[in-house]
Amino acid sequence: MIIEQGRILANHQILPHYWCLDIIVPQIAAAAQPGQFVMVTPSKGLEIFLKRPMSLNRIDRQGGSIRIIYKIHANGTKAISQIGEGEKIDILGPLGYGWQIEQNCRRALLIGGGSGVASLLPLAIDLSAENTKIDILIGAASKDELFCLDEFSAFAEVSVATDDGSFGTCGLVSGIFPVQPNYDTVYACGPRAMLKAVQQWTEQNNLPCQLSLEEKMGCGLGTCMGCVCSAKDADGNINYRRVCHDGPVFNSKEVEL
Amino acid sequence: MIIEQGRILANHQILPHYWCLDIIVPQIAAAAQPGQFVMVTPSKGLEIFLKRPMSLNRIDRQGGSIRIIYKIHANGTKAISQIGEGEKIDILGPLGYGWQIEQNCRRALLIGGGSGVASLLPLAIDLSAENTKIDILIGAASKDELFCLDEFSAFAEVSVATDDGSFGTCGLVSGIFPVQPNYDTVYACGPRAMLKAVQQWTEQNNLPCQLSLEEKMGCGLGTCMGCVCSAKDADGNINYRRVCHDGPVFNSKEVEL
Amino acid sequence: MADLRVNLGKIALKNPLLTASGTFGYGREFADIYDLSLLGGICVKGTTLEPRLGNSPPRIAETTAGMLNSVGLQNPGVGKVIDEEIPFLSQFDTAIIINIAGHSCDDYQAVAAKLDGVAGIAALELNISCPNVKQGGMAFGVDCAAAATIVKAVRRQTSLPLIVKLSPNVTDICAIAAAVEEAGADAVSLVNTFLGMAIDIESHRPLLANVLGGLSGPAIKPIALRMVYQVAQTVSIPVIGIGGICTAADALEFMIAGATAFEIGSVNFHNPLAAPQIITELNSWLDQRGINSIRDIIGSIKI
Amino acid sequence: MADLRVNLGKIALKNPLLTASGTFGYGREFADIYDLSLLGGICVKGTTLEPRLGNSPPRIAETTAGMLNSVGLQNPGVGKVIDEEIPFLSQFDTAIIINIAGHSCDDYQAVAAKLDGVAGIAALELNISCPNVKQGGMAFGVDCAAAATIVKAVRRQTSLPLIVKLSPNVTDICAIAAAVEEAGADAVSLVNTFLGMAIDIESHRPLLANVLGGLSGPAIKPIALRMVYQVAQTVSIPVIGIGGICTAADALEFMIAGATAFEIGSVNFHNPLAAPQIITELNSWLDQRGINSIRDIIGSIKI
Ligand SMILES: Cc1cc2nc3c(=O)[nH]c(=O)nc-3n(C[C@H](O)[C@H](O)[C@H](O)COP(=O)(O)OP(=O)(O)OC[C@H]3O[C@@H](n4cnc5c(N)ncnc54)[C@H](O)[C@@H]3O)c2cc1C
Ligand SMILES: Cc1cc2nc3c(=O)[nH]c(=O)nc-3n(C[C@H](O)[C@H](O)[C@H](O)COP(=O)(O)OP(=O)(O)OC[C@H]3O[C@@H](n4cnc5c(N)ncnc54)[C@H](O)[C@@H]3O)c2cc1C
Ligand SMILES: Cc1cc2nc3c(=O)[nH]c(=O)nc-3n(C[C@H](O)[C@H](O)[C@H](O)COP(=O)(O)O)c2cc1C
Ligand SMILES: Cc1cc2nc3c(=O)[nH]c(=O)nc-3n(C[C@H](O)[C@H](O)[C@H](O)COP(=O)(O)O)c2cc1C
Ligand code: FES
Ligand code: FES
Repeated sequence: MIIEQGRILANHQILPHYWCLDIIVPQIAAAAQPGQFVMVTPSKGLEIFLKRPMSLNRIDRQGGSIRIIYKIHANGTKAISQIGEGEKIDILGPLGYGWQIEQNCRRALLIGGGSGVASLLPLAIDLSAENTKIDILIGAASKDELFCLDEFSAFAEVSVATDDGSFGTCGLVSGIFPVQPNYDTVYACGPRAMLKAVQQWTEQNNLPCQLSLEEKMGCGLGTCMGCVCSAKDADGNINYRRVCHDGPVFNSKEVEL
Repeated sequence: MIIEQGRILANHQILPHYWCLDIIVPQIAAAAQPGQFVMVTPSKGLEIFLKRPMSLNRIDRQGGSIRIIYKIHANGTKAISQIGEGEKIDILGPLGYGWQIEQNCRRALLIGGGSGVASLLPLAIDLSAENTKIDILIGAASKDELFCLDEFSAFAEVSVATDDGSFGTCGLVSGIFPVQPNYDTVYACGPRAMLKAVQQWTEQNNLPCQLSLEEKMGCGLGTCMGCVCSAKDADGNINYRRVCHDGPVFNSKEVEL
Repeated sequence: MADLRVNLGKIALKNPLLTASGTFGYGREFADIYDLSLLGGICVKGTTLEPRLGNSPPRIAETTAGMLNSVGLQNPGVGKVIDEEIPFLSQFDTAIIINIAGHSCDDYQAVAAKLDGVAGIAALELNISCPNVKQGGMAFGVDCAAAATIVKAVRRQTSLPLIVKLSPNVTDICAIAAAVEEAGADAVSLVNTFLGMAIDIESHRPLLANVLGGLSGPAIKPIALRMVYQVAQTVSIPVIGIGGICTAADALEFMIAGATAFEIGSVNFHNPLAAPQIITELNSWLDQRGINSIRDIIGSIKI
Repeated sequence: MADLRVNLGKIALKNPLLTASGTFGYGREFADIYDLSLLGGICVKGTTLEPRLGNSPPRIAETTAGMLNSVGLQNPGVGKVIDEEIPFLSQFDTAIIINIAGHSCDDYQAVAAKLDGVAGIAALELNISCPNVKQGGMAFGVDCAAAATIVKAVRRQTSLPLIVKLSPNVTDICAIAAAVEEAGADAVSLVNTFLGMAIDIESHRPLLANVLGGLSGPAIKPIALRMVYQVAQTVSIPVIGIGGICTAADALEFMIAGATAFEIGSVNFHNPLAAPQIITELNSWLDQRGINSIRDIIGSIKI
């Protein structure tokens, strides 16, 4: 793990509630893997005391930069949106255990909801480099919360569901889960309710599945035991595992949602 | 007293430790008197919780602006120095009881030390409009702490003492107090030790004297009782009076330093 | 426009916002800035039998997201408050709450007796929690028996509703709250300031002349909120929440935790317009959610 | 290069900076970032007899200039700590302090007994102040007699220096400090976290699943500093200052107030490089002022 002073290349609004942040962090970019995340320092000073976890949406190893797509939630993300081009901020990363690409994964289904869609793009890029055929299902509240569609379309067959029907199918993303799924792996990142639906559905259909979880974080490093999720070990015992260190990506069979 | 959202006209460094801030606050400028001060909000957010008291160094009633000259001390003044041109900040003012110009004040002596010099300029301007002859003594650590000399020279005979002798006489400003003073009023603003020396000297020489005091402030409005100084009432009883409300300018005879 | 009225026992408030003692003087300075009739109520500066000089300056120090004060109850004494301040405040349509303090039980009783029957007072707030004077009441506020004794004594001297203001500098604030309820308090308000200090590392001296002072401001909010929640679970009299409230959202946290009303203190220095702004924000927050009355928020915490 | 060495009773530290329990795990993650041998010492995560699951998530909430946690002593148990963590930490030239906790006096004794004679341990830090588990020790830490009993009991089980970590959630921390000194503590460390809470106003639910949690970070510094100052005036054993330290200046305030050493906690999350940066800053602060030894700072407060 690396602490790097990143220089902001760009930080601009892309949708009513979403912003896109490009940061030059050559060492972190060089080491980063799909599904990993970084801790972003929202502002100088102590008022906003903790760093914010943000998934990697793009890893540009050659350009030495990473991209983050973030939703304005409350004070931390608001502060991040106020960081100007050229400014420097502390970035800690790459962190966590990311998406695992099995050998001979011929067909993959990616399911993203809300800001969780961000973390699927580097996965899609790496999968397509392995010649995996990719379908992607995206769920959002409305068309105003959809991003990266064009980028995904370059590698994947994209289907969209919006709660209000303003784009794609009307309803939850679970409404567009394929009826006769035939995938080597399912990858999902999004709100807990969506992940639960994916967990159930993949279990019923006996599909290998990886889930990327979110939890409130203290350190992002694995030291504070703040970010745990409930998990079963090999013997079926319940245990708390650290989302920042043992995840954010878990085998769907391991975690209790 | 007025709360006005001020727009920053300019905020730039003028000396190694000093900055100059021009703010458009038409209502405050219209009401302001020499010797009064404003409370400046150093930054958005709650980390720097209290506003900072700053004397008026220029009152431009026509232009609707005020000028402040401030020394970088610690986090609050550092934050103020980071406010950019065009930004908006909350200004509370004009506050306090300022310099009193007696009728028929033909000769006045102004004594300033460090950042306290700032508050004497509007006084010099108003006195000179009354055709008062003004001498001004300025004390500073070194030539790197001297400001407004040219502006004062337009209205006054200026003498300077620096601790390190890098400008004017070497030593404390008390070293250049005139030997046979002949003034209708003495006005002084600066560090407590300097004010003490002025208080003693004017008492010995039987000169009417006004002192502008500094004390840590909570509200700046007179409500919190945070900013008191020790004062004698008419009967000689000791009492605590509010620097923000009963001062910052006091009759030298009233206050205990 | 949501209904912001709340009842603090017998005291009907037009809204739950009170300004906290010591941060609003006797209202004169703020009356220049906005109409005091907007407020639910005003708790005036801690008032003692005799005029008090207070502690030596410096009395204020800033800390991260907070401040220390060691004012030490400087006030003109209850006589002058009755003659000059209460008549001034009575012009406004808002609940006037007189915060009282003293050295001894006798002191408290005498102040309360003097205030009894004075027109225009909605309630007394008994400050048994001032950390800034040796006998400023904190000694009473950290011991159940002493707290009960003083509440009983003052209770006998006044027909006014009696709010008892609690100190957070205790192991078990619920025990103190229960003791003062039992002793006849009509409501409790909490918290007063936390005893704290700050040091200038260059001079090796405390930043306050008094060495110790009371910490207030957003820094203390999580502890104050916890205490309000615990006390609201314990007593059946109304609870007034105090501690670091800066926004309507902060105030709502205290009300959800069980406070019927709340006081805003140091934020009056940070932002002198805080009170009217919070009242407006409360209104629109409720309206946006279709909540008709703020009374539906009180104690609505879901565990 | 100023002399940063301090003696915590029998424990010689290369510098006064210790990392606080629960904020540094067993050092593994920070060992990737800098050389742990730079540190004066490491207080490991609260260790219990059996492995502990800890509380349900969410366990972390941010507050203004601070944070709440309700981790609840999740740890692998003392056996695994002896087998896996202490050998790892022993590679580094720094004082290893094992923070121990338990449900009962027996628990504490058993953990201490298991650690006695284990190579590589500089001291035990007895956590009688964890607010996050029902019997996590805070009950012991808020009562003089209970605190003394447990210290005496543990004292009999170990030849290691015994640091007792105090809770700030008390009326009179000096009384507790005096009681544990009397009972055989070699040093006291203070403070642990303040019991606090935060509420999500939209859901009306506490932000922590455990409802209450411990407040740490710069917000609490003024209160912690006051307690360290008061305790340093009371006891004659060394005092370790803890609470909101983020910079060398903060650390110096605690040392001026009487602390021989200090621990940094949540700042490790805010800035993972805080420890080496503070050590460097301490050095240059002393050098710039021509102070040869940091020991000259301890208790140098001028009143
Ligand atoms: C591994 C991981 C990757 C993430 N990637 C992204 C991303 O790519 N884009 C994006 O928009 N969001 C992402 N999030 C969520 C993002 O971290 C939160 O939305 C953000 O921290 C909210 O900060 P705030 O100050 O605006 O909100 P507040 O609610 O004020 O934050 C208060 C505290 O809660 C924490 N918090 C709040 N919401 C969340 C959450 N959903 N998950 C974890 N902690 C939270 C904050 O970190 C902070 O400590 C990710 C979260 C995790 C755990
Ligand atoms: C009436 C008045 C007029 C002033 N006018 C000027 C001016 O024109 N130019 C200028 O450079 N300075 C002036 N000062 C001093 C200025 O307010 C302080 O230097 C400034 O507040 C320091 O803030 P800081 O955050 O940098 O320092 P910190 O030491 O971090 O401030 C911490 C707290 O102490 C208070 N404080 C610190 N020093 C002083 C001080 N000397 N007087 C009052 N409060 C203080 C701050 O307001 C703040 O609340 C004036 C002070 C007063 C009382
Ligand atoms: C400068 C100052 C003076 C205070 N004086 C009093 C007082 O006289 N009586 C009292 O009961 N509380 C007094 N308090 C405490 C406040 O009323 C309030 O309980 C405390 O500040 C916490 O609220 P806050 O965080 O909103 O400021 C004072 C607080 C401050 C900051
Ligand atoms: C996430 C977290 C976990 C903690 N766990 C422990 C613990 O296991 N044992 C203990 O004695 N203190 C524990 N503490 C308290 C710290 O060691 C320290 O006393 C407290 O955080 C105050 O210091 P700070 O303000 O520098 O963080 C924990 C603190 C945090 C933030
Ligand atoms: S955030 Fe600290 S262990 Fe995961
Ligand atoms: S600063 Fe509040 S009374 Fe002067």
